[in-house]
Amino acid sequence: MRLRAIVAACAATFMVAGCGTSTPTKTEPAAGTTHLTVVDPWVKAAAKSEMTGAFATLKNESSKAVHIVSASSDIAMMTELHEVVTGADGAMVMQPKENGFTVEPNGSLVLEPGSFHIMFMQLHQDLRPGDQVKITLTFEDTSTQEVTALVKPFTGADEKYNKKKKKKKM
Amino acid sequence: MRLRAIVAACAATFMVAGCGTSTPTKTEPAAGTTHLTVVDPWVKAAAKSEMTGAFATLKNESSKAVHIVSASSDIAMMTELHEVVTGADGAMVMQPKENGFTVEPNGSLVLEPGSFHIMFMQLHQDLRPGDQVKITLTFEDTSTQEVTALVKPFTGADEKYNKKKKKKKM
Amino acid sequence: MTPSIGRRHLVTGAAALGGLAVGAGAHELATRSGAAESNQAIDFHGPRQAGVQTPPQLYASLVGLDLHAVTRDALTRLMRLLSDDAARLTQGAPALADTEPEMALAPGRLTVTFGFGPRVARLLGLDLPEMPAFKTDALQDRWRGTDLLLQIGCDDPTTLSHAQRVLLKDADPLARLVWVQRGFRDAAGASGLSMRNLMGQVDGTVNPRTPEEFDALVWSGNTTQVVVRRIEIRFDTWDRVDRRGREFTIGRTLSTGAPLTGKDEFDTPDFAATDAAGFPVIDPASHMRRARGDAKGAQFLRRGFNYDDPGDGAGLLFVAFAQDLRRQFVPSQQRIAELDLLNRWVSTIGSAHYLVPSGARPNDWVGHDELD
Amino acid sequence: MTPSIGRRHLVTGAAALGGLAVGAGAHELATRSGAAESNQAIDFHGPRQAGVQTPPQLYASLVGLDLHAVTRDALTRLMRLLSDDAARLTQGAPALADTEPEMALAPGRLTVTFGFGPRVARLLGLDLPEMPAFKTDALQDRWRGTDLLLQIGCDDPTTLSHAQRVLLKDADPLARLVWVQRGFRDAAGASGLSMRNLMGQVDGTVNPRTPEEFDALVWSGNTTQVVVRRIEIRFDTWDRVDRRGREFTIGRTLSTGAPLTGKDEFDTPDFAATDAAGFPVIDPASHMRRARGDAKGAQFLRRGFNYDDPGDGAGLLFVAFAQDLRRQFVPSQQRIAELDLLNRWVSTIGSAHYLVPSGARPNDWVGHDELD
Repeated sequence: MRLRAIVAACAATFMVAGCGTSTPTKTEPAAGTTHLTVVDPWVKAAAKSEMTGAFATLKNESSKAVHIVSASSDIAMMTELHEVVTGADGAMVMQPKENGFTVEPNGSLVLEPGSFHIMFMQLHQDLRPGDQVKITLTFEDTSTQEVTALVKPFTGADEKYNKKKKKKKM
Repeated sequence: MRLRAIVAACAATFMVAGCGTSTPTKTEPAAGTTHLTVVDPWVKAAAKSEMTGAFATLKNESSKAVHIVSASSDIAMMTELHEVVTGADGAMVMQPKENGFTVEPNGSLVLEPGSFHIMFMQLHQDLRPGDQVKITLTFEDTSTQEVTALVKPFTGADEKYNKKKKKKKM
Repeated sequence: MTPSIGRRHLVTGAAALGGLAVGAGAHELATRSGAAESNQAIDFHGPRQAGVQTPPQLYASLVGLDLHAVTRDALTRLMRLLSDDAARLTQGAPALADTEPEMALAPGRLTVTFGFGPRVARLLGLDLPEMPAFKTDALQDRWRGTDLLLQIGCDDPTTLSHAQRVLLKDADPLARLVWVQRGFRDAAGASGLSMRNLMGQVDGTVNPRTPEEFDALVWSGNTTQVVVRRIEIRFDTWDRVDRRGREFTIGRTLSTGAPLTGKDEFDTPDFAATDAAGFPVIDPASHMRRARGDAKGAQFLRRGFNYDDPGDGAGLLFVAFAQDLRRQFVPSQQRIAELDLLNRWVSTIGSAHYLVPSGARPNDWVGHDELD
Repeated sequence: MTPSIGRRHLVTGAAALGGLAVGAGAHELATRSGAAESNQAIDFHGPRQAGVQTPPQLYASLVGLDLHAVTRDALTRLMRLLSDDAARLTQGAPALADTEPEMALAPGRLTVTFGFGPRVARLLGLDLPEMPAFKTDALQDRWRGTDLLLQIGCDDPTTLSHAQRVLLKDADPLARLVWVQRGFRDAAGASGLSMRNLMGQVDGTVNPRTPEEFDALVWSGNTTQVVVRRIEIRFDTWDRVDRRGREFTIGRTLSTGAPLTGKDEFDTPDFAATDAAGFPVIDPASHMRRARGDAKGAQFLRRGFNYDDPGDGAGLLFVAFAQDLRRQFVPSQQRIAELDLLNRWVSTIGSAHYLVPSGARPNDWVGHDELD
């Protein structure tokens, strides 16, 4: 079913290629309760009205499961917790994760392109490379945790900079 | 007296800059007696009718002194054993070494630019880079030893070869 | 061609155009075994940036960038991105969204040092002296000063290449690449002496070496200044100068790097010593004599690299760090421009200078102190 | 300016123009202390040239030269000179009349391997196949085939730079420099896998490794053939391909280099394996499938280097040694030119091929066997 899966994933144009999530830095929450350690949070740059996603590794260092029921941010009209599943026809489909994300006791959940992620739809503003995005995670008990994620560009390196190339300002 | 010395040495236009004489290869004599081990023999490239010099390290591995009384080669009208000495006015002067070269028992004599060397005058032919020159050393007892020396060019490396540069064929 | 191949081609093409969706987690990364002992990580975070007091690596890429817009907003975003990349890559970890995460795993003493050029210094109200014109300079616009300097140093050329690509990709939306100048030094441990440049000279003898000397000469609080000069060597004529002529020009013995009045590289030169004829042993016009500042506090850190670019010349990437370039570097360079035997064989064809801002605290970025 | 300075300037000027006279003996050379353990010398003399079966060094300079005159006389003289240089420099000794003898003292596994191009092969009546045109090639004249190849490999970039300068100075009267292509690999010991190229791929997995494999695939008596291709990578679009797309294109897992049907880099790929939907796990158009020869004796030695030239692109210096390029390399390249998913992101912009003559006996020079 890989072929169809790839085709389906292509529809999700906000997603980017590859990502190493090995991790030297941790972002401690700026506000709210600390349910999880959020490692390597980032958001792909996108223009106003478009959609994009947030990615990170969520580590639960406690002895009980942690349930994220929703996420929100000022940057977008809609924020959803998404999963990618194999549909009845064998194709992979992105869809809201109905019961939210569960991070097992002493476990971790990787949010990454093509898998679990936080999806922002109808952005209120451009998300420019180097901006920081605040995301609020809401847990089962209605407590919240705030995460600050870096907005990463995704452009090719300019290997032949001496030759003329059009540049866009962002 | 260094100043004058340098000026005097400048007159010896056949000589080249620097030379490492550390030595991985030995040239065994092709003919004659083996009085000496001749290490790293080389001759500077030069055009017909000009003069040039031969350089090497002469090692005497025997327990008695070896005396070279003369050298000869087909390449030149005249071949002399030269030394560089400090003259009465303090300047360094090149001159034929009257009693030839002496290599002490278990010692060695370095023939190098600015010091002892074998000098060829009025070359019969161009000595082109990569040519080989046969030199016959004659010893006190009239025995001889033949040495084959490589002709080395002395030109700068062409660091900017993409720019046009005049080239001479040799 | 079978139908299945055709369909798959379409898929791969779509991936190329659309940005396909599946990433690799850290768990997929192969562990590198047998890493060389020298494959160390240098701390990125700290009050001062790495890459100054750090012993020089085998290779360096100096990258000059111009901001598309010289604004606090653009600079902040750029420094956030590049600091995040540098913090990870220097520790042997992939950058966020790294497309070749495996190429980040051998840090090889990677350091990334950032400098702010004159336009940025003015924007931030930071003190960066003007660089006067030196009469011997033959500057080419392609090696001019820029808004930003990235000094990327590494012992592993593959890691260096990857780090440079990551940094340039992230810089691309905010800044334009003006130049890359790549250099190299002796292999670590190959010589007990200071670096030997391509003229055969031992280079950097009077450098500060102790932390106290660095504090006195290089650091101004947690910042420093750096000048990058591209010095081309005219080898075609230099090759015709013999050893005595070279040593006379430099004022040092080539083999040991010792002053002509001494035995060891670090011996203090005796400029008053004369030979039998009454001439100074070290010529007053020799490079060492002219470059050397006698005043206390006039020395600075030379941390340069050789360059040798196929088809584009060879020479020295002179990289000097100083508390105050005006007080330390400029007088030395002015003496050289006035008179130096070495000028016959070298030309400075590029010059750029920068303020090196303080280092980043953990979870922060380089330049935050200066931008606040 | 004092009179003495003025006079001395004249002297130094004369040295520059006239070629001054005083040389340095070996006794003046500083002993390098603390040399790295890896700073080994590789034998130069032997029946086969070094630099083929030698484990690749960290850096390489590939140098293409054209003879001013394609004659036996010129070739003999050139090979005498360059062999003499290489014999010394590879052992950590200065060349004859070396102007920077101290820069030769750290051999760093230096090897110099010579190749003879088509005009030289014709001159000597040696068998070197014509290279057919491949339809995907986008060859640029500046990277064309030449009369001679010097493959200079070294772990120390300063030693490499010096060796290249010595060789080019000695070649200058007899040959014209056409190009230098410089490349690099992972730092030695940084990875337990084969070299990783800049696309993140593990490269060279099916290489011969044992002496028996080298004898069967690479050596023809004491000679071999080599093809040098400059393969530019289009990173701007490759960067947009995700890991699954990349692995699909290559046919291997990026992290481990294993075939998509295996776990380990050296696992044999199972081209018949299919997934649940019946598609081959390794796509028939994948690079691995297309490049790989199934016939016995169809493999060859890939001993390439990455390149990344500031302002002039990045990619792979594909260097392949084979007993017979026609039998081993050409069919593989023809399959790739016909169909290979990877072609979308790479272009071969340079191609040159050479016969690698047998090695030199002590006191002899490379090519003597072929010239006799």
